[in-house]
Amino acid sequence: MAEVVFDSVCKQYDDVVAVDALDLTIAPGEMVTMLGPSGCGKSTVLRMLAGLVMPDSGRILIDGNDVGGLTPGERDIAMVFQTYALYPHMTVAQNIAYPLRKRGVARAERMRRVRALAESLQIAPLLDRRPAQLSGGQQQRVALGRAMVRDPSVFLFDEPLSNLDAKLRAHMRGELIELHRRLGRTMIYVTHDQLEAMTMATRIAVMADGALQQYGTPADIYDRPANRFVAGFVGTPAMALIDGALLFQDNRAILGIGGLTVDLGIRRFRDRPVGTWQVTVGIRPEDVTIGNGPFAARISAIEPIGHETILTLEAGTARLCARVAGSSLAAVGETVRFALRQHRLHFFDVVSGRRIDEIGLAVVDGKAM
Amino acid sequence: MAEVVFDSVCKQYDDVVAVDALDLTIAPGEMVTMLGPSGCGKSTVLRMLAGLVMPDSGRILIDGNDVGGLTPGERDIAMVFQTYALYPHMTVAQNIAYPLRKRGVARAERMRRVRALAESLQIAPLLDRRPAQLSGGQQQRVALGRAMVRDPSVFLFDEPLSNLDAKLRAHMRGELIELHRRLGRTMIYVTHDQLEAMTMATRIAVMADGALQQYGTPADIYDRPANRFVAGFVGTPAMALIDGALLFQDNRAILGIGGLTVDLGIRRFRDRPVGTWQVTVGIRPEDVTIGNGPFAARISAIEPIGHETILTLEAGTARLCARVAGSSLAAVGETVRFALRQHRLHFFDVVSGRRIDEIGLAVVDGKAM
Amino acid sequence: MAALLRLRPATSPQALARRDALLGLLLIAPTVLILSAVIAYPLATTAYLSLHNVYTPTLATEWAGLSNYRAILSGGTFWHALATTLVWTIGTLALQLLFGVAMALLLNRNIRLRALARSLVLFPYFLATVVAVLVWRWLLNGLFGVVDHALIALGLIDTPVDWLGTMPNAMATTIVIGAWKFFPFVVIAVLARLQTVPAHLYEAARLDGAGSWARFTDITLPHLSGVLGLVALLRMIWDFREFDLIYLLTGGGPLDHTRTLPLVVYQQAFGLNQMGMAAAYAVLMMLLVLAMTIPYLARARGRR
Amino acid sequence: MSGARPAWRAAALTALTWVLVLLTTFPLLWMLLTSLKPQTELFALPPTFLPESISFAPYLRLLFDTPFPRYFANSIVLATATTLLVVAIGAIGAHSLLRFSYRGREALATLVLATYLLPSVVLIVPLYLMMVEIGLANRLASLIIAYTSFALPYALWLLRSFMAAIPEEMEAAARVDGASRIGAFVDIILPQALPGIGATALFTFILAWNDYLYALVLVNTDTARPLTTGVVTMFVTTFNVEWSMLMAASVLMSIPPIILFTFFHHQLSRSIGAAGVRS
Amino acid sequence: GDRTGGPTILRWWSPQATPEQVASYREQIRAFESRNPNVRIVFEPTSDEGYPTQFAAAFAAGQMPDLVTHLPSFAAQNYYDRGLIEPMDDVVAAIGADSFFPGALAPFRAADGHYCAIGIGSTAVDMLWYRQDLLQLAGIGAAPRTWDELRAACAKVQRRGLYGTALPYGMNSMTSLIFISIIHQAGGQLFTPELDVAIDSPPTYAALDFYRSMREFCPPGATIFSWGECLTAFVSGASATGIYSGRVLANVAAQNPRIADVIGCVAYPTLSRAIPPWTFNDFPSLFIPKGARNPALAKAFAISLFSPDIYPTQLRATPGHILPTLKGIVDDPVYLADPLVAKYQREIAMMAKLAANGHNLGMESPAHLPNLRAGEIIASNCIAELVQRVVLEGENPRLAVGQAASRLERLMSA
Ligand SMILES: Nc1ncnc2c1ncn2[C@@H]1O[C@H](COP(=O)(O)OP(=O)(O)OP(=O)(O)O)[C@@H](O)[C@H]1O
Ligand SMILES: Nc1ncnc2c1ncn2[C@@H]1O[C@H](COP(=O)(O)OP(=O)(O)OP(=O)(O)O)[C@@H](O)[C@H]1O
Ligand SMILES: [Mg+2]
Ligand SMILES: [Mg+2]
Repeated sequence: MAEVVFDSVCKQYDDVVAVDALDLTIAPGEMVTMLGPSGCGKSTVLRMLAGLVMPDSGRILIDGNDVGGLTPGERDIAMVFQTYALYPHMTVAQNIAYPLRKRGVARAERMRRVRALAESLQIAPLLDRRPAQLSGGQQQRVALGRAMVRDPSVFLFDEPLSNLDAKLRAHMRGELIELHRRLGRTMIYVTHDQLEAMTMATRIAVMADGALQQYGTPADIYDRPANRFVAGFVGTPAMALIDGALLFQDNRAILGIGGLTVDLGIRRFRDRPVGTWQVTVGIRPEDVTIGNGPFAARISAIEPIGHETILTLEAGTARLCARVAGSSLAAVGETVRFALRQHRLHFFDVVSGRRIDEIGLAVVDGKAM
Repeated sequence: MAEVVFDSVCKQYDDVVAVDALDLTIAPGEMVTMLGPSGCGKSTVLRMLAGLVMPDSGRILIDGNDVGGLTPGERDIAMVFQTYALYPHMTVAQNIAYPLRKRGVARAERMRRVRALAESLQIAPLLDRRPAQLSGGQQQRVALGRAMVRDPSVFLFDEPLSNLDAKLRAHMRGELIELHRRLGRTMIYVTHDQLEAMTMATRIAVMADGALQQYGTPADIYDRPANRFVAGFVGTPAMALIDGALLFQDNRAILGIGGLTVDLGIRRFRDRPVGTWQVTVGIRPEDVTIGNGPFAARISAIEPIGHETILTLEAGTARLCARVAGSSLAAVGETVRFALRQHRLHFFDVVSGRRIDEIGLAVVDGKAM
Repeated sequence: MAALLRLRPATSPQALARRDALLGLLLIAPTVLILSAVIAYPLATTAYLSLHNVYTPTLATEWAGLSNYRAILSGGTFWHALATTLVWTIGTLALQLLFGVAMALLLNRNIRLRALARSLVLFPYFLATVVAVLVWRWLLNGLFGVVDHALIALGLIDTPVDWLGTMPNAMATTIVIGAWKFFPFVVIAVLARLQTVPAHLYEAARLDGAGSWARFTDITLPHLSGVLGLVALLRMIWDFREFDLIYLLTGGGPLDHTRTLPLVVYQQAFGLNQMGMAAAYAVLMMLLVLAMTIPYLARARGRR
Repeated sequence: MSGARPAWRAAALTALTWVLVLLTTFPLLWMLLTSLKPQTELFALPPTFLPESISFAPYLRLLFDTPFPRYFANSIVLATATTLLVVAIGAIGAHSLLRFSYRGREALATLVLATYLLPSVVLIVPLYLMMVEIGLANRLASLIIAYTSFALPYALWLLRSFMAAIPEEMEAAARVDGASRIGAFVDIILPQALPGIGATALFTFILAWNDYLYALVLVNTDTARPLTTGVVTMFVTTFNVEWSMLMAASVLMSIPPIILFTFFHHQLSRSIGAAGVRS
Repeated sequence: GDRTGGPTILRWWSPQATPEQVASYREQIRAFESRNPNVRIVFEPTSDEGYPTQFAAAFAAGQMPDLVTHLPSFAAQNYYDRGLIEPMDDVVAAIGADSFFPGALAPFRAADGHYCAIGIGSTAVDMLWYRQDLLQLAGIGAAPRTWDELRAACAKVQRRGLYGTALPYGMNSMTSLIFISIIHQAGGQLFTPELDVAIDSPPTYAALDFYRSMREFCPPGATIFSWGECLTAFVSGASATGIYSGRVLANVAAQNPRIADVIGCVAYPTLSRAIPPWTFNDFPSLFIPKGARNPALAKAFAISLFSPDIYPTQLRATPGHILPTLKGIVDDPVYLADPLVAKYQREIAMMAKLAANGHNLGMESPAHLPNLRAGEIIASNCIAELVQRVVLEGENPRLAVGQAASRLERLMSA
């Protein structure tokens, strides 16, 4: 277990700023997933921590020690790559044993540890095969084995599951969660997949354009996105983000969006300006209830997923999604009435994009009551 | 719009039977998605239809005409590949115009059509770039453009979105649905992704081991899976499949699974044998209701996904999942009570794996009432 | 080297990066060393000699200034030899590329005994040029040459052909034998590259209505362009400098119709014992090769 | 890639391929046949196709009455040493050009091609003077150095393009696993670059095996003379060409490159097949 | 090194290195070594075509061997002129100037009066070889003596599958050397004794005329013929006559024994009977480079090569081709012990005599000064070029000769 600290770390490639003054402290034993669009710098963060890439400035500390001068091999870190990077000319056993060999562990001991690990990963029968002879899932486990065999203090995963098919992915996700539970090591896990990010993490770091957007528990991220970017990025289908205005009358907040007027009741916001407040309102699909309610909308698309159905609604100029359980009998073009769960709405400053925090709203375990 | 018929089509590679006596009739204008595990023969089906691979036996008809003797170029089919297969040395415009050039369309006319298409696909500013200079989503649209430009009677898609990230995928999914709606052409779409399969299709074809398992509407497939394979394959998390026995007393069916006994009430099943019936019971996560109910289970895992949470339950020797809305306050290890929505249970013959159909159960639009 | 690598631990990322760069330089050092020793020295010597009158066997030198260059550029030999060299280079290079690419395409298909065919076709490249030329002279021999006799037996000709003694036969034969000798080089490189063309592109093109010729011009050829560029560049340089083959095959004849620049250089240096002139010719040749190379390299760098 | 293509076309193309291959190889065949003909049959008119009586005399004379075996041994040493040297220097050089960053890297990669600028006839004398200066004249070492310098630039380019195809992550993984940069190179890059190394080795070997001009000038003693100059000096004079001996020698000379190619060809096709782990 | 006490090493170079010759060199070396136990002689073959390159490099680097044999006399003259090789007067004296055929030493007398080399052998290159059987068949009783007779004979014997003769028309040294002979056989010369260019003269035009007229009796491929092709054309029976040295004898024995008894040779015909035969003799030389590490020993070895017990061995390696320069050898029992030499004793004796009176461009006649540019003139191919211009390209002989003359002048003054 190790604490990992990024202290205003910057990295620039030619004219691309890959990572921009990253400050991030990861507590020992966390399982952090990094989410963010392609090219936002996630891999660069991992690679700097591993020592494969040198930061331009800033310090990286593991358990309080600056690791800047250490080679990757000296940092006591294991990494699983998106492509697995298995050594194609070595057998599975040789692949897993490689880190031990490089650390001078004796042959017999190496064999013993590889065998024990293979048992626990259920790849014992594959030990003599070459990577090319394995299925994707098996390769994935070998890559894991190679990372686990020397019990490093930090594990790094760079989109390890992204090349697997859906079924296998679900299965491996379970195994990784189990691995973290069992070893209790600090892990950082980069992914594109929200389901993975949400289900595996103790904490999520959301990045965009080289900058950290939010760092918090999955519930934090989902229920209290720190800015418009995080709000729009996390959740499937995405939160509808609609520009509007907040007006205050006797401490009652009145929201105007795309022709609709919503009386939000008595609400108090931090940093409230005088007069009208230009805001972006975020509405998650599950916070739209269909059937009756004050508002009317036309259904412009219906996506049945089996256990639930996503309706796309057009209300005035606003476009938003609604999640309904099971199959839906509605048809495209139909008009329905809907309501919003007002206390689950999210507000962001139009200019800065930052979340507008409410005062006096009880937050219990990230779940607004 | 064209009807596509596979008439006992077989294809074998060396010792692998890739497609085994496929009989499938696709009505004009359908959007069919093909689902199935890796290597089940989906691509082979598309490639035979396109004329890239010759079937060993059987016939393929498009609008009643046997296309066996036609080259791919003569079949009036367009295909979008998983890798897009854009011609890397041609500009976007040249890529899109290529099928027209090969059909001898005059230069001016080509330019006109490419430009119009580019407008509608919103890639007009990219026309002079090379594929390598495009993002994944842009490449995808160029590939689409190349398929659309000559207005073929059948579109084939082989996992066209699998290389995109989640956000982009959702967006492109919407565009493809829109495309199908607008053009009304027959489309066949291979995918690994259930969400895609469910939301895009008018009908789904589920394959396994080269054989067609079920062909039906998304609701059919989800609500009335034809066999144990389809049941287990479609749905995330997967339907729990538990072996058990059905006992009949005065037309009441009593189900025994893993130590639990469930009185199913008066039920009539087709082909009921005398005595105990060895069956596999399928239970979808959304058909398990937590809180109270006749059964008790230990929570063995909790996966919060944001708008819902998946609980994994252990009840006796059985293991099943439950879907609950929002975040959950439960903890791993806790014991909870649960109920099953009995009319949504699925039964499969243990030996044949085939669905056991109930008699007299009203089925409205695939939704059991 | 080992000692250099075992530096004390770096103390900062910058030191680590510097150590890395040092290691990189160390790894390239042997290359630089060998090439500069074996190339730079002769290069400088050649430049020096070209400004002198030099008697080859003694290398006794006598300052001549630019007179060698003046003599070369004002005489007809250089220009004629240059034209000959260009005809030879372009001719044989074109044939090598044409035949090399065609053969690679054929060998890339699934044919019977493909591995054997692939080995056999490389054979001309294995053969020492000296031997290859002698074999060809034997094959084309005016009296006992099996080629003439075979052609006569087939009724294609009725008297032996003078393959090497008259124009344009001599140039054509030389070009063809050069192509035969060196086309396997193209085959090896192209064959390796062909295996990396994504199969999907061909399928897409077939769906788009492209026939086999269109697939070749629209997909295969553009994919080969990179490797063909490098191969063509190297072969061009090497063909331009080719000495053994032509010298042994025709000796430059008939008259001077196949006397390329390297033959002129050789004759100047060792026949006429005028090393200074030879060096001046060589320097001019080098400038020509440079002029041919630079556009390619500039383009290659631009692409990267 | 099968498709709606008539089978006769495939057959015709196969036939065409083999016809071309056999045409290309005909000189080899003729060489072999000539080497087996007795002297008296060589100048028969019209020439016989198959030897009327087979004679191994040229081979026996070559092997037992001439310095051919010594030349052969010299050539083997020469070509092998050159190949090893070029592959070793080229591999580390290519790795450096590919995976390290320092100033002038790209320029260097271009500059190495400058080796090919001067015609070899001109390089010879200065090269020989230099070899004398450093005391290597008339030694195999002088040829090894010369060949190394001529094979190296191409080897470098070839290896670089092969090694560029090895994912950078592979090396990163090894370094994270505790390997030094050199360790990762030896353990991971080298084994995977084997096909490229094979092709490079083949090209280099052939270059060293077949050179004539440098061998002619740089080496004058039988103890260091390679096959090309040895054979030509023995059997080709302005007055006469001993065809049977020359052809027999050529046949024997062709054996090592063919063995080498067969070996590396196997390597090549095998490892290309394995390269696609999870593409 | 002698100082280290090991054996003294002598290096011996020669471009004549067929396996038979190398075997005979071994024998000669063994004989010398057995008498001088502290000496080791290493024979190193050099290339026949590429020797100028090798020698240039070796001279430049000071890496010369101790003894060189079988280079043309004009090469020796040229090197000597540049101070690269030792005078050989003492060696000549030790062997005895009188034991040589008269004229055999003349080509090696340098402008300063010293001998720059010794002729280790001689060759009579301009022999007209003919097939007695074929000439008889065509009704020709005697071997041709003039060009007209030769032409007539060729015309008579030539038929499909049999060529009248085989002359070299290629861009090579043979064409140059043979055509120089032809000029002489018309009574002309390339240079005056004072080495002024004299090629533009009637004999040259006559020679060109003759040479062009012979083209139709030669195989079509004669346009690239050089030594090897001319030799095999006759030996194989493809041509009824040929021009070559005594090498024909050995090759007929090995390659076409069927005609061994029906071949004969005479000196090559001349324009008219008034003009005596003229044969090109390239006088294979023996010389000792200046840089030799042990000139004294090298000279001792050189002298031993001419000793009566060793010299015939050397000649027997190429019977009839390399002919003796020492008198009395043709009747020497050791020499005659060779079956070929015995069989063709008459022809060999005739060739030896002709060769001893032969000349070459290095010294076109006894009256000429040594031509130090002879090597360069041959290497420049300007004579072969003259032949090709007139014969192959049909250029105006006057223009072509004029051009050749000016090239010769340039070469002489370079
Ligand atoms: N070696 C490099 N040279 C130049 N630019 C680079 C290099 N590596 C990364 N970059 C750039 O740095 C930025 C961040 O790259 P990084 O790989 O960290 O993104 P990422 O978040 O991992 O993306 P993805 O999700 O696509 O893997 C990108 O713009 C990328 O193009
Ligand atoms: N060209 C081929 N040669 C040999 N076997 C093949 C070939 N193409 C496909 N196969 C085999 O045929 C079977 C079906 O392959 P196909 O590509 O149709 O599967 P798929 O359902 O598309 O799989 P995926 O989802 O992985 O793309 C597989 O077992 C595969 O290995
Ligand atoms: Mg990344
Ligand atoms: Mg597929």
